[in-house]
Amino acid sequence: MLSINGLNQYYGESHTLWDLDLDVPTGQCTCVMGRNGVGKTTLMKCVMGEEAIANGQMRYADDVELAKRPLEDRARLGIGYVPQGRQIFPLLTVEENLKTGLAARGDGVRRIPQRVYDLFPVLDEMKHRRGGDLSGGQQQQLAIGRALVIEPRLLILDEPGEGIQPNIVAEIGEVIRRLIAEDGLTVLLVEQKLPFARRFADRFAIMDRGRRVAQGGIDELSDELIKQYLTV
Amino acid sequence: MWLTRPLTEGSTRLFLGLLAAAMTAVVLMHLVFPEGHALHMSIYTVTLMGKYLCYALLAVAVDLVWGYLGILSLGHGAFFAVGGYAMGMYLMRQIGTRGEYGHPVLPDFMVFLNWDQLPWYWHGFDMAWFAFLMVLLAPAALAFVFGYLAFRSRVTGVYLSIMTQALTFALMLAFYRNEMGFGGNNGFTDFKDLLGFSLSTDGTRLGLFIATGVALAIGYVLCRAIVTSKLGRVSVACRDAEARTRFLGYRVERVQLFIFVVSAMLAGVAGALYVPQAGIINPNQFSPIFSIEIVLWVALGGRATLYGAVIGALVVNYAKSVFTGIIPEAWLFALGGLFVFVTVFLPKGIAGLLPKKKRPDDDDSDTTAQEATA
Amino acid sequence: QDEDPIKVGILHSLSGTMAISESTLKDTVMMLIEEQNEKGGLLGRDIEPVVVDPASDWPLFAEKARELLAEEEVDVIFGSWTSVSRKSVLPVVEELNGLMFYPVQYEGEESSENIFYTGAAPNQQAIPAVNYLKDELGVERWVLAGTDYVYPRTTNKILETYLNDHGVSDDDIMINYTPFGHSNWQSIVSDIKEFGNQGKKTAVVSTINGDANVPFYQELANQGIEATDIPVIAFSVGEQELSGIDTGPLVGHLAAWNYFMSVPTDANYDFIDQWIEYNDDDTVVTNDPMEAHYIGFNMWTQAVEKAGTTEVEAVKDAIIGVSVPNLTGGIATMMPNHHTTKPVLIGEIQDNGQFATVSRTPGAVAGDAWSDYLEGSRDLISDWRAPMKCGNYNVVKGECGGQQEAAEAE
Amino acid sequence: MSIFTEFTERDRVFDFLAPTASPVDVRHGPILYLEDVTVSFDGFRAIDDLNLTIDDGELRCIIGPNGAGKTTMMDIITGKTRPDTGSVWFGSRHNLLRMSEPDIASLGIGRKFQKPTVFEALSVFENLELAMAADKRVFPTLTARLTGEHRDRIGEVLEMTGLKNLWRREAGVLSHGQKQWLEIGMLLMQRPRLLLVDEPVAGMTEQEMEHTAELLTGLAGQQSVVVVEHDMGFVRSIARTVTVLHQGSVLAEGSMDAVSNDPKVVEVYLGEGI
Amino acid sequence: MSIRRWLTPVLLAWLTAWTGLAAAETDGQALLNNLTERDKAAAVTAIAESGDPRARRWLEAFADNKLSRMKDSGQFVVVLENRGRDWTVEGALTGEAIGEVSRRNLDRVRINNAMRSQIANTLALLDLTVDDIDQRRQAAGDLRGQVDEDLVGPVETLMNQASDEDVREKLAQALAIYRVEQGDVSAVSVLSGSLNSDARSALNGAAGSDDPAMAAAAQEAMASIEQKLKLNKAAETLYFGLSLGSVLVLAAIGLAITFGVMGVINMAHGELIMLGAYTSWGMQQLLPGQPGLALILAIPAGFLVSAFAGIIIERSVIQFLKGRPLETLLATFGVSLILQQLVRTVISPLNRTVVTPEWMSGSIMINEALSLTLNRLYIIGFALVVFAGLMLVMRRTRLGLDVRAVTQNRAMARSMGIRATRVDIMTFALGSGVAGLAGVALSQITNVGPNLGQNYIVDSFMVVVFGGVGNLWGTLVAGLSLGTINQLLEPWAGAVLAKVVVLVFIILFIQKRPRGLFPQKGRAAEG
Ligand SMILES: Nc1ncnc2c1ncn2[C@@H]1O[C@H](COP(=O)(O)OP(=O)(O)OP(=O)(O)O)[C@@H](O)[C@H]1O
Ligand SMILES: Nc1ncnc2c1ncn2[C@@H]1O[C@H](COP(=O)(O)OP(=O)(O)OP(=O)(O)O)[C@@H](O)[C@H]1O
Ligand SMILES: NC(N)=O
Ligand SMILES: [Mg+2]
Ligand SMILES: [Mg+2]
Repeated sequence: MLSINGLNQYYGESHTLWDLDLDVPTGQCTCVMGRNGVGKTTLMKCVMGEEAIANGQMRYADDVELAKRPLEDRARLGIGYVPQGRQIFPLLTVEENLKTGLAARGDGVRRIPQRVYDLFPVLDEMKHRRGGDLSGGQQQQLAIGRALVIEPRLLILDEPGEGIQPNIVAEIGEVIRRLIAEDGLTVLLVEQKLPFARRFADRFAIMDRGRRVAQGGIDELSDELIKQYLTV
Repeated sequence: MWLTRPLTEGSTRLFLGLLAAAMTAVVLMHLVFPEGHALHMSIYTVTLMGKYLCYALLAVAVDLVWGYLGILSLGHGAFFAVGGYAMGMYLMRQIGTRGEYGHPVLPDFMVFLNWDQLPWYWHGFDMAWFAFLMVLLAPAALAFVFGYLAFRSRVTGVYLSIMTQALTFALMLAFYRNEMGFGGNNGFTDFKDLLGFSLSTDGTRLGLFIATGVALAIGYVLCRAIVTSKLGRVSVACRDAEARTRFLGYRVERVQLFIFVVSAMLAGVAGALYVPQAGIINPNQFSPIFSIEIVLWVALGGRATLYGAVIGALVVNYAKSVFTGIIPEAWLFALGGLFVFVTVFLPKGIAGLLPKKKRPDDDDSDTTAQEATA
Repeated sequence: QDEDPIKVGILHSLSGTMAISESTLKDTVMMLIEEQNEKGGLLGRDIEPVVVDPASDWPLFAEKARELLAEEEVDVIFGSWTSVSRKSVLPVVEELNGLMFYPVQYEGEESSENIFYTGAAPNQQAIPAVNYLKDELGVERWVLAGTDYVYPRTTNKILETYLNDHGVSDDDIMINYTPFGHSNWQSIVSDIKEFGNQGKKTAVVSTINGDANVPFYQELANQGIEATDIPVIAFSVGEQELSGIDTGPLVGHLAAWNYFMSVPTDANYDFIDQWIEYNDDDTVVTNDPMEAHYIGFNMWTQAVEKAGTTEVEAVKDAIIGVSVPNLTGGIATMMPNHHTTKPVLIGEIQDNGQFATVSRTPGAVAGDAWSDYLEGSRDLISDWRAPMKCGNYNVVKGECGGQQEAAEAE
Repeated sequence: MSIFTEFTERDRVFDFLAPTASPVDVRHGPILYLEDVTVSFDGFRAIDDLNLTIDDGELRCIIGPNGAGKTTMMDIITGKTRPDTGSVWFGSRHNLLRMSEPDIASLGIGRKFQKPTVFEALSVFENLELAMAADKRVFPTLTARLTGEHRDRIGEVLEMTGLKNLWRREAGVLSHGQKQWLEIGMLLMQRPRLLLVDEPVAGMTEQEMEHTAELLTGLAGQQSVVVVEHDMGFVRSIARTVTVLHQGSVLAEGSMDAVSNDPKVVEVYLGEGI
Repeated sequence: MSIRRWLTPVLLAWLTAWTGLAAAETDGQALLNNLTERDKAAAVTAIAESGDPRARRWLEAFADNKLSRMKDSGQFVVVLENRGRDWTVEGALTGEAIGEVSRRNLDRVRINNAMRSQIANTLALLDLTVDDIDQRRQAAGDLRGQVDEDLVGPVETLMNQASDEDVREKLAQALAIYRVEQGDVSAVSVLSGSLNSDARSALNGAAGSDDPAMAAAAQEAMASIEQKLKLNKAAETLYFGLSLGSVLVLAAIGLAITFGVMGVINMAHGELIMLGAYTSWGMQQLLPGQPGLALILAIPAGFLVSAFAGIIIERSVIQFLKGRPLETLLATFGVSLILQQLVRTVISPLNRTVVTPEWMSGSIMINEALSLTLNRLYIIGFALVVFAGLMLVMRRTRLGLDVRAVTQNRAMARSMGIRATRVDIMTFALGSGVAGLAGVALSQITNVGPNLGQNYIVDSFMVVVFGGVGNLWGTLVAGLSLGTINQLLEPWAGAVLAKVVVLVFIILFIQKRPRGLFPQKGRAAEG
């Protein structure tokens, strides 16, 4: 679904991503891991087009070169994004937050898919509350719900479980699995929590100081790798 | 001492050095070269420079609150004007019997509007020390009352900006009223002398120019001392995350009030020095547009740098003086164009063009915090 | 040396709030200079205009005056409109001993050795206007409405005293001040209407300034106050102001000036034609301050010719007593108090934006620098001829006021 | 590495971490005391008749579903939100409801926010400097000088939070996890009597979580710590007493084991667990 | 009174003529010649009495200052077009077109206010016989205060013959005013409750009369009138307040979009208003003689002109300032300077005339003490319509949601597929266009000149902020309430102090509500 080749990115002068390659196979959940500040979020932003890249390719769905597309096109191409730190629209109501996703849908649907409310009943309950008034975990649910509104083919989740109560975290994992199984969704996940990654991801990739240093099937994620790259 | 700390800084030294050099040059060009010489600087130009320096000090005052405290004051002209009026009242009282009607106490405008005695708030302004004290205290009091109310109620952002605008607008309307006893629209003009020196002599003008330069230097160092102190960092913290600063135990409203009042006093001093050099003070100085212009100088020069404010004030006002003379019918295009150009192409203002000391982002070497300077 | 052109400084706002009034005055002087140059210049030298823009910014007026006199070394300045701009410039022209012609009606109470007041003093506009209303229209109740600044304040003060002296009680005088650019006249006009509804013939004497007039007249029209009910006589509304107003509903309201564009004299028609040609636009209008500049400019050229030099002292002396024809068929003479003689015309607004003259003083009235109707001022006179050479001579005390002292002190 | 292990020794008390002499009076019991607190937003009861006491030196974990009111509770304690009814006491002397945020902070209540909030335009070092316990009135702040001792302290905290190499960097450009650490660092600099820590380990790796756990347990005893977290692994590793909040009031309280076996808690919060 | 003295014979003459005699042509030249002599009043009377069918036209032309005599031929002409150097005229006697004549060749037949009111009265009396009922009522009303001894009889006859109730009542009042002035106590009752000013001044006079019965009756009548007047006064003040308020709303509402919603500190907002005002002037230039149509067309045109200007500003300046909201202040201030001077240079530094169409001028009379000015009434309505329209766009279309999303979090909005650039352009165009609409409306009540914008910019920001940034309802309520407060204060504080007090009020009010009337509450607002 997405294949990244030789990606380099800089913040001003500081080189953050180095010659990065990453494959995200269709219909699977790929989990990116790595310590704080190694560039996971930066990578996601590059895929989304929020940060400009210096060079490299990002081929999406075999034929689209993402690097050449403006930011707005991502959603229309079917990429949903749940950024780190929620990034909900604080002054829009919950419902309005969700509605922002409708613009990108090609099918002209004007209503929020019921599935989103089924998944996160609290969003239905608090439809008219402003996004910014929600509790942290509710906001996180809103951010995920919002990405699902566009019914994406590729879903990018940057630490989606952060701040969410355990039973819902588990449920999010289940939903991801279900979407993958039923709709052929592809997922690119950033996650620090090993149990979650182990249980719901198909593949992993580990980053360190801006480079991808390991990848493979999730069963191949050895203690050694963990010790080497994920502990301080 | 915290006040003299900036004197050890390279950038402040550079600024003071340039200022001193420029002023010496001006004085010398005026005194040494005879009139008609290509390098002669006329007293007209010297006074013009003096006015620019007043504006520069005013701009520094605005930059202090805007750049470092995040308060976009659209009413700083009010403090400038109040300082100016305090000085103007002194100058009016100095006229004495030399007014048109020869009244020993009342200024002309009171005589022909049939006032028979001086309003109470005019008392004391015949004494220089009192008037000069008022130059500091009157703007400070105004800033204190306004700031106390506003900061206590946590008025912030555009709300605060527009309230400062309302403040100066209200004062403008009030000062336009002749009943206020400040000469209405005409304000004060036709000053004769200051501290016994006739205002129409070159010597006095030169003296005022130098005094303004010194005031600017002191104001600059004072502002620098504040912004490089821990209080300066607290004020930046207030600017960026007011609530968070409170949770660290800082009384944000007091920090704001302190800096706001200091800034108002500087503006008052600028106004007081401006009035004898411009020869007039009138309610126009309270007009919201003037206050906006001050902000424009700062933005154009480069916000949150202090020296940028000085550059901005000098550039804009010099441009205005020149353009109104050489392209009287098109100067607004030029000035307007300048504003647009600078914002679009120089996001950090003119100061952004100057070479900047690089601040290393990372510090992978073993430098520890012990060596860090604050 | 003699080949150098004579420099004339023009100090009128070309931007900001006053550009609306002042920019045409700049053009007027430019036109007069052009004409003079075509006639062969002055003293055989060309005249060169030096235009600056003080931008409706009062301190800038002083700065620019200084620039004109000290840097450009102009021989004379034509400039200013508002009193405050004149007050701002005054110390500068006195200090640098320049000459300035000020073309606008003003409040008086001033006489500077270096300024020539070619506009009307209050006795050349306000008093005759009130006389007309009182005597011809039988007005008994008065509304004095003005913008809150010194010209209306002083004028109204003078009128109040004058009306009181003529038996009008304070109950029959309503005074109202509004800020510059006042635009919401609803309640004031309603009050005026109510004030005029008390059975006595009522008139409004308006010293409302500039931009505030359009909404004022608009409101008058909308509240149905017609000239036949409550006439409004204005001192600051001329042809130029009217050109921005739909005058249809205002027909019959009045203005007092020393000149109207509609005055049917050949001199005036010629002047208008010249102005139309200069602007290449036959919808342009002329007005009173333009005539004042016309008079002032001609007086100055005559004085320069008489003195044979542009040297300030010589011109100052030569100009007193100089007479030039005005545009309304009379003669303007520069008086020793630096004011001129002027006829006073009362005109009614017509639907074409012009005034129709309905009354005119038989002769010209000499401008009075110091009003006879103000407390401190009635004892003062001004005479700039030797030996008196004083702008504020106190006839009771028999001495010259402060300015003189200051001059001597230097 | 050796310095780091030194810092993580649980029983060691660093002098700069010792609480400043505080006027808080804990002779008669708890350091924090909430009684019958209720707050509603446009009719929605976010906190409903909440009662809670924290003992001096205690480390308390608070868990509960999203929207249970945990953050709101901290808002109330720190003066950010005023409750509709109820009372909140710090020690037995200070009625927090009568005090402003800076007053409460100077009493010795420090807080780490759920969404990391640091001063983005200031460097990491300066962020810590501002947080440092000191006289925070205007004039003392104006004339304050950074002594060697102060620098040492900041250096130590930089070390502990792993931000040593980033000390000059503007806080605004830090990654999410780095900001979390910086905020923890700021909390340490304040040396508060009571620490309120809202979701400290969100976005941290397992290893960092352990580090944080050690830090917090190290503080307990001298300082009282209230931790809100959704990561059960983390909670389990530090918890002594756990309070479960649900719909604005206490659902259960007790040891971790007791609580996690409480069917109500399992139903509304824990689920099957991962 | 001289007017009465003169009026009576005319009225009498007219009453006799009213029998329907066909008027014959008379020696017009002689009659008109009399107008140029000293006793113009007599000349007018003569013309009126002549019964000449052309008399009305002559009198109207005379009253309008349009009657002139050619210097060379002595022929009387009526001026049709009096602008420029050559004027278009037609023969006064013959009615034939003469064409253009140099104005130097024309000698105006002089007229003044006194004459004009005589003629107006004459024409009004003539109106008492016209078919149009409104004109008859008007004429009857105008007779009040004009009746004197000689007219009592005729007016009484007229009253008895009048078929219209209103005309009869007015004539009765006219008679009663005369009688009260004469000391007739019984006439007081006719006037009691009348709000007419002549009636009131008659009663006022009578209240001070020496006759105690008269004084008591008049005082009683006055008391009931005062009561009514007070109510009317209050209604009037409220109306003034709402109308001032709606002007504020109009001026501010565009800014509520560009500043309130988009966050652009748009100092050029005033100039966008100005462009709208100039559009209505331009339209009237394009459609001479049809001011009403021109004004209506100016509404869409003004919107488009300002919207287009807005787009240019957005594309050329503002798009480069994303994320630097404060700097939009600097740039747009520059733009505003340029626009002002552009208008001065291209059009003129002088104000332009915008004509008020017939249907917008004057006022509708609720009763004799309360009339509502029409132009203001239209503006109140217009403001509400514009507001409602804007509300609809912001609430019911995608644009409203998109723009808020984009301003709150641009990158995220784009990630959601919202085309931020297009949203920016459209929103800025919308706000600017609405400013243009305001300009069209303002052209009806204020100067259309280069300074127009400057006069509204400060007030506009004040209103938006007072209402609560980002809240359109807030802008509406803020504008209307500030307008009303101002008008309530003005009678006792005066115009200047009222404004000062309102400003101080705003400053103090913000202490109570630091985020305006309708603040964004809760966590959301604190971010
Ligand atoms: N806008 C920026 N400008 C400069 N440097 C940045 C910026 N944003 C992030 N960085 C730096 O880039 C590096 C990578 O940051 P990034 O946010 O991608 O990390 P991450 O892997 O997502 O970490 P975390 O697990 O903490 O979320 C960090 O060192 C951070 O300090
Ligand atoms: N200002 C407000 N307006 C409306 N509702 C609010 C406001 N503040 C909080 N709430 C609501 O109050 C409830 C409690 O919120 P709070 O943030 O305290 O939850 P929490 O326990 O911290 O949850 P989380 O674990 O998700 O952070 C939530 O349902 C939230 O939506
Ligand atoms: N002098 C005047 N009209 O200001
Ligand atoms: Mg990250
Ligand atoms: Mg929370």
